[in-house]
Amino acid sequence: DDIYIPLISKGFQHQFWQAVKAGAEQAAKEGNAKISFEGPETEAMVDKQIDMLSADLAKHPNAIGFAALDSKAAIPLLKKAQAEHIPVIAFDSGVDSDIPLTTCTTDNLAAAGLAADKMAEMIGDAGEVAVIVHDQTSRTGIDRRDGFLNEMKAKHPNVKIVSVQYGAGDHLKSAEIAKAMIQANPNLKGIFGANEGSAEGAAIGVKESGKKLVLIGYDSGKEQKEAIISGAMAGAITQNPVGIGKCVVESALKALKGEKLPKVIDTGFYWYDKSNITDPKVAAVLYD
Amino acid sequence: MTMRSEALTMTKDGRLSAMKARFFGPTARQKLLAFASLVLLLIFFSFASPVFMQIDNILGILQSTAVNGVLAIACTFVIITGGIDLSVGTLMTFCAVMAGVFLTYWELPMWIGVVAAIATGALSGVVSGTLIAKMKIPPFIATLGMMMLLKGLSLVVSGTRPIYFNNTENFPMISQDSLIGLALPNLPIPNAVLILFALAALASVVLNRTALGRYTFALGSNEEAVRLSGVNVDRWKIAIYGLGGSICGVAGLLIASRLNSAQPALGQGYELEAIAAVVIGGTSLSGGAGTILGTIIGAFIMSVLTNGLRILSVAQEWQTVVTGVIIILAVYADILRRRKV
Amino acid sequence: MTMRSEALTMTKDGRLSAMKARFFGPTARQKLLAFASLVLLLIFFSFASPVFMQIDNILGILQSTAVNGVLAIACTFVIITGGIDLSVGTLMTFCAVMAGVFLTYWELPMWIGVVAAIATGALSGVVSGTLIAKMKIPPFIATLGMMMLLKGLSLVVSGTRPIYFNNTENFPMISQDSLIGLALPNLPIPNAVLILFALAALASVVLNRTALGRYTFALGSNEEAVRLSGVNVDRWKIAIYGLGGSICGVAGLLIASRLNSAQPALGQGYELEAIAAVVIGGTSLSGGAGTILGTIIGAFIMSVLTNGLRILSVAQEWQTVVTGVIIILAVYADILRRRKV
Amino acid sequence: MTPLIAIRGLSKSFPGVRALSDVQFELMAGEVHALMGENGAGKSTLMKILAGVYSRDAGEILYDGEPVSFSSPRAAQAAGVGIIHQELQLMNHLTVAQNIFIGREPRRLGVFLDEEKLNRQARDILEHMNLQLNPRAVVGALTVAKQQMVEIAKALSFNSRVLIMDEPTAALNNAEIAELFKMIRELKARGVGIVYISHKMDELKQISDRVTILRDGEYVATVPTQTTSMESIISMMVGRTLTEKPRAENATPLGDVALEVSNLNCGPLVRDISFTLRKGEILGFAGLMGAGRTEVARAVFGADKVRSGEIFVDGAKAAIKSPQQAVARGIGYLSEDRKRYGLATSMDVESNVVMSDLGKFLSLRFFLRKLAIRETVTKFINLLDIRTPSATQEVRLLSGGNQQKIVVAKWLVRDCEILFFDEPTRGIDVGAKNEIYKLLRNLADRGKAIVMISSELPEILRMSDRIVVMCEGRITGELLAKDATQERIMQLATQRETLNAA
Ligand SMILES: Nc1ncnc2c1ncn2[C@@H]1O[C@H](COP(=O)(O)OP(=O)(O)OP(=O)(O)O)[C@@H](O)[C@H]1O
Ligand SMILES: Nc1ncnc2c1ncn2[C@@H]1O[C@H](COP(=O)(O)OP(=O)(O)OP(=O)(O)O)[C@@H](O)[C@H]1O
Ligand SMILES: [Mg+2]
Ligand SMILES: [Mg+2]
Repeated sequence: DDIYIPLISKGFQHQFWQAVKAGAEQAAKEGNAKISFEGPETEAMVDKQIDMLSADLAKHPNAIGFAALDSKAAIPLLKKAQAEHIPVIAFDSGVDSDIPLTTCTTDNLAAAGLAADKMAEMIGDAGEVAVIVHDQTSRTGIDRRDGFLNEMKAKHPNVKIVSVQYGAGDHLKSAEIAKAMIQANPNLKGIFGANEGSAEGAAIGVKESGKKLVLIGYDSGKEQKEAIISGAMAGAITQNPVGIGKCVVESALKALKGEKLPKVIDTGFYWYDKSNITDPKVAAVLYD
Repeated sequence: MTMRSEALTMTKDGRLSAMKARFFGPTARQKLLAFASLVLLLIFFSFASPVFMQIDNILGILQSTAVNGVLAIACTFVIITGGIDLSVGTLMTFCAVMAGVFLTYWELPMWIGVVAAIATGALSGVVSGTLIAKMKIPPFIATLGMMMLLKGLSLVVSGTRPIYFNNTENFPMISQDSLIGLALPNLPIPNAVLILFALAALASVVLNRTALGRYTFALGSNEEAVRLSGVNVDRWKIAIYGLGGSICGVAGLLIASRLNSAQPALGQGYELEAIAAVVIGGTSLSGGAGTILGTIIGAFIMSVLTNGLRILSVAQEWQTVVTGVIIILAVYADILRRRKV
Repeated sequence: MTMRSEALTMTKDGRLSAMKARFFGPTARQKLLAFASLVLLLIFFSFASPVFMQIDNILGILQSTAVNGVLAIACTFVIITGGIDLSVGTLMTFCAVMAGVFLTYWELPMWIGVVAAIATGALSGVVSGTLIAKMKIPPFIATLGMMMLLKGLSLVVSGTRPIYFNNTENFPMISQDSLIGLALPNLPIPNAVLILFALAALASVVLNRTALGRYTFALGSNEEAVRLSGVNVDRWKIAIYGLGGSICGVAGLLIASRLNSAQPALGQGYELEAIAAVVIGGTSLSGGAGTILGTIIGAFIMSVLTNGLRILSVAQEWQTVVTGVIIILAVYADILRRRKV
Repeated sequence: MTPLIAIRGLSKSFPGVRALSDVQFELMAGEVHALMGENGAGKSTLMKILAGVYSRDAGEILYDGEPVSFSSPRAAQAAGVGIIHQELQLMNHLTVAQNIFIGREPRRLGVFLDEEKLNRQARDILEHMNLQLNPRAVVGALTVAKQQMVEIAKALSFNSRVLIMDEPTAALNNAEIAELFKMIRELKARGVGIVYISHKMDELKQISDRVTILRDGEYVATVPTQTTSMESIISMMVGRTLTEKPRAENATPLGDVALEVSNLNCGPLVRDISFTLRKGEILGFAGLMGAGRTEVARAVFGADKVRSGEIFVDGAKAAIKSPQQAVARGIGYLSEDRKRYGLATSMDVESNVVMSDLGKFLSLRFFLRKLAIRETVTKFINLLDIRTPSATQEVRLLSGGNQQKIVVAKWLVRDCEILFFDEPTRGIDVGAKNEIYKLLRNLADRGKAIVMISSELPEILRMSDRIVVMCEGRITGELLAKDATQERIMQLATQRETLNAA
């Protein structure tokens, strides 16, 4: 029998998740395993994710990859997996429990902090900055927002965050938000878009408004890469979603072989801009 | 193992439906034909995957139907009046958040949280009903406005973060434990499912045997005639929306208990699923006709479909496509059936 | 500066509405009262923020109304027939994706992409119309099914990734450049807005001066009477949904051109905004009455509100609350107005 | 003796219409008081104000000598004022019993409905009215006539002190009307005051004590029925004297066969129907309620799916599967239920009138020719004397009779060769009725072939060249006009199959 490892992610339509999926598929091919990849439509749908986990458990998989939207809500099912000796590999953000054998993750807080440092550096460590986030309640949204905000507060007291708004990762909405922000804050020096849709939308908004300001993005994607090359975007943080996907499947396969796993596997994050975008180390973690 | 659990489920289903037929009014026998689509789906998925009919998966399906089923019951009343309620999803969330406020923030006993959630739902329903009955705002818009209002309020009240029910140890029991499991350890049907069925039975009685139910149908059939008959139409309408709201409160408790938390951002989109279940179950969107049994069947069609496609590991984008097609076909089947009968 | 641009906008608005009053049929004068809510919002935000009435922001509002306005026009036709179209948002996306397939994957000339998007929309509309007219599936369900179907298809066709229009240099011009700006450099109204207004004028002519428009109203008023008058009701209904679909195709082009990409995951939720605009504009959800001018005003109410709240940096959760309340109030104002007249 | 109801100086305006101005009216206990007037005279409006449906602009209403003002139908009903509305106001999805007792359901334990008792009480009422109606039957599946009975039963069940009947007999046949009159006399004996509105003049003498006449929203006179001649009542109504002409013999000879129906079957009420219709002929369809005449017309018109049978138009076999095809072959059908099947009531007069022939008013086959439409519509408004403030008035705001005229106008515009008129004069006042008769005759003289379905025997006898009588879905006989009498028709109309066999 083939080894079957379902991955339950936080979403599936965004490029980020598609890249995780691609990484997982790659690793699965190498390890002769079969995977499936599923995630709810929005990061608010905690119960849908639980249903997905439940359906996947019913398939009696060899192992499970799980990116919890709310780790506490999933605990009863994770306990069930444990009772059935199904190894659980957490990814993206951790599960608050010792059931997962390991967690393939990046530190979103630290990554967003790096974005804040870069932003401060580019605007001369003072001035007004706004933030467009994709989601007000999801872990990734909160961590990236708070990571950025906290770092500014702690290290760059002269940088003022004038507005934080949420655009659901929708390009059009994010573009409108960016325009309104620029309009409302004539002295705005920079915008941080906390995921692909937010960043790319912000880029459109900035372009339409005709202003020049420092735009920092998050995640990767064709448009974002081009914006960075053209200079429309100063740079962006990328996690390593392909690496995350690979890590999940590889860890699961190791666990099935009885290997011991570290508690956390940091897949890392990178700052990329015009200068290093072609650097093979960076290029390897970019995707579109 | 597969065979046994299959047989088991079938007889359970059989007995259940027999009970329901007696229970759910005189047109029930005819309505049982709505099972056709459901049975077809069940048969298809059983053949397509050996996993599908296993007891664990069946329990999973039952559990996953609970919330949508309860919301669909709430919608059924409103839709029979010829109205619609787009706020059921976010209202559910708001009720869950209010339960969280009472239980976690204020650390009150569990029963108070339960009452608070249901009362919140009823209150919000009464507001919708008042907008519709007194201010003559079309139900679609009144409840769309309420949907947004409640979505915002859930975030405001919760401070945009989940409220966990850590102080209330027994809270997860509402949905997750199994009273039946205590008696029959092989059949740990979660309480959420019991609550769904109990609520369905209750709703059916209200719909078919009480004045409220009578006016629900009458309003959907010809509101002006009811008014001219001297009935206080506004009051009844408000009551019906209030009832719908309080049922959403129950849904809020179920989902909060299942997730052991109130997730303030959740809820939008659930209304369409609930309405789809209602219409698949044969309730007419133009009002005047409908049954609770049909709604429950509709809700099961939705959740069996979702689960089955997952079990078959169909690519997610194709799941969406198939679900869209099946919703249309299921309603079409119901239309054909009614044309024949 | 603020004063001047304010005055400028006002006269422009004045001239526009005068033109429209003459253009948009005889009941237009009466309908102009629907402006009340819009004017109120404009006044409020002008006082609340000095930034609001600046020309740049006004242009931004105009631009941001385009997509929702066009979708709302599509919905207006369908809603006047007494139907509803929940698929407009995802259909828009699907049309954008199809444009991407023609222009980026197959590298065909731009006009073919434009035709393809609109034809895709028309085709999908015809499918919805056929489900509704021939198979008698209620519009809510038929278009809900189509909504899901199209959502899935967008992902399938695009391979779950955005399609960029890099081969088609002039593609962003459709929405972003300004023909008016060439003549009047101080007034660079983007083409998207021109397209919106041109489409509105066209739609208004179709609605008020053609057989299609007449049957749109008649179907909403009493479909059976129309059928018994010897009219081929099914054909007209399909045509109306087809027309709505092709207008969604235009919306797809606008959004794709603005984002210079077809974003396959976007679109759901846009339908509710469009429907809200239609109803705020005084079109009755029960069919038989409505105007394009009202719809455009409704769309502006929505976008002014959104923009204003953003300009004021109101917390997002409160934005949602306020939007919900304003939708209800705007419709209520319209109801009061009609009661008086 | 104080009158039960006294209305003084009552006025009411609708946007663009002064429906009532300074109207007075008086009703004594135990009296049947007829309210007469042309279509749009304001009868229904006056009664709706009395019953709390509309509010008044000016004037007072005294009930037992006390000024009252009912804010809702509920308040009026509680005070003992009941009304049977002109337009049916029923809940089609509910049963007969449920409709009758809506708002007053007997309950058990305060919450649960007592369905047994409900049905029992309903059966008692229906039996008392001598009605063959199952209390558990769903109202939507009943014919208009039976629905009308349900309305009456509902109003009677209230034990009101004042009972308003707005054209209660519009859909009833003679036997049913007799039954209703029996009920009315019983009520009268119990001291109930009854307001009776009808356009059937012969009913006045049978049932009413006094008549109040309205014209154009104004009070004209109140006269005792017995001592006043019908002619003078009519002349007070219309403001001029009408001369009712006897049946004019058909001057023009009949033309070729325009329509031949042979062995048509469609549901239980169209069984083996065969008849022919000639150009220039008016063919009357007589029969009791539920005889299936409407169904025959609908089947020929393609509105319902036909099981078997053939239809020939102008001698050629016609496959008619939809109203569209029927109209294309020159067949038109005026439904008996104008609100449900005849009019788009939320649209204006103009749109309705040109609905069946919009193609004629298009340029480039797509754009409306508004001037041409206005011209034609104005012509028909004048021709049929439709009382409307303008061609752009919404149809639902017109009085019932004027709505009926709009349906007629719609089919006149289409200029069909074969026309089915199903109860064309239902709810139409005497003056307008004459106009419609003239019109029908005119059409026939111009070579049109006409089927007139009517439940009013005098009308059938007066208008038809030939009469087909139906009973239970079959044609039981055919009479030439000169051989036809009311007795002969009734005999055929009650010739049931079971009796035949015996
Ligand atoms: N709700 C309304 N809005 C506007 N006009 C109205 C309304 N109801 C009635 N009217 C107008 O008031 C006048 C009186 O109408 P009403 O229905 O009382 O006439 P009626 O005497 O009952 O006629 P009929 O014999 O045809 O039933 C008519 O001109 C009608 O068009
Ligand atoms: N919509 C309907 N659904 C079911 N049955 C119907 C419907 N309409 C009519 N019927 C049945 O058809 C029968 C006859 O209809 P209808 O009364 O129209 O015939 P008719 O001869 O035209 O009588 P009338 O003199 O009233 O015009 C009734 O007994 C009724 O039960
Ligand atoms: Mg009247
Ligand atoms: Mg009839």
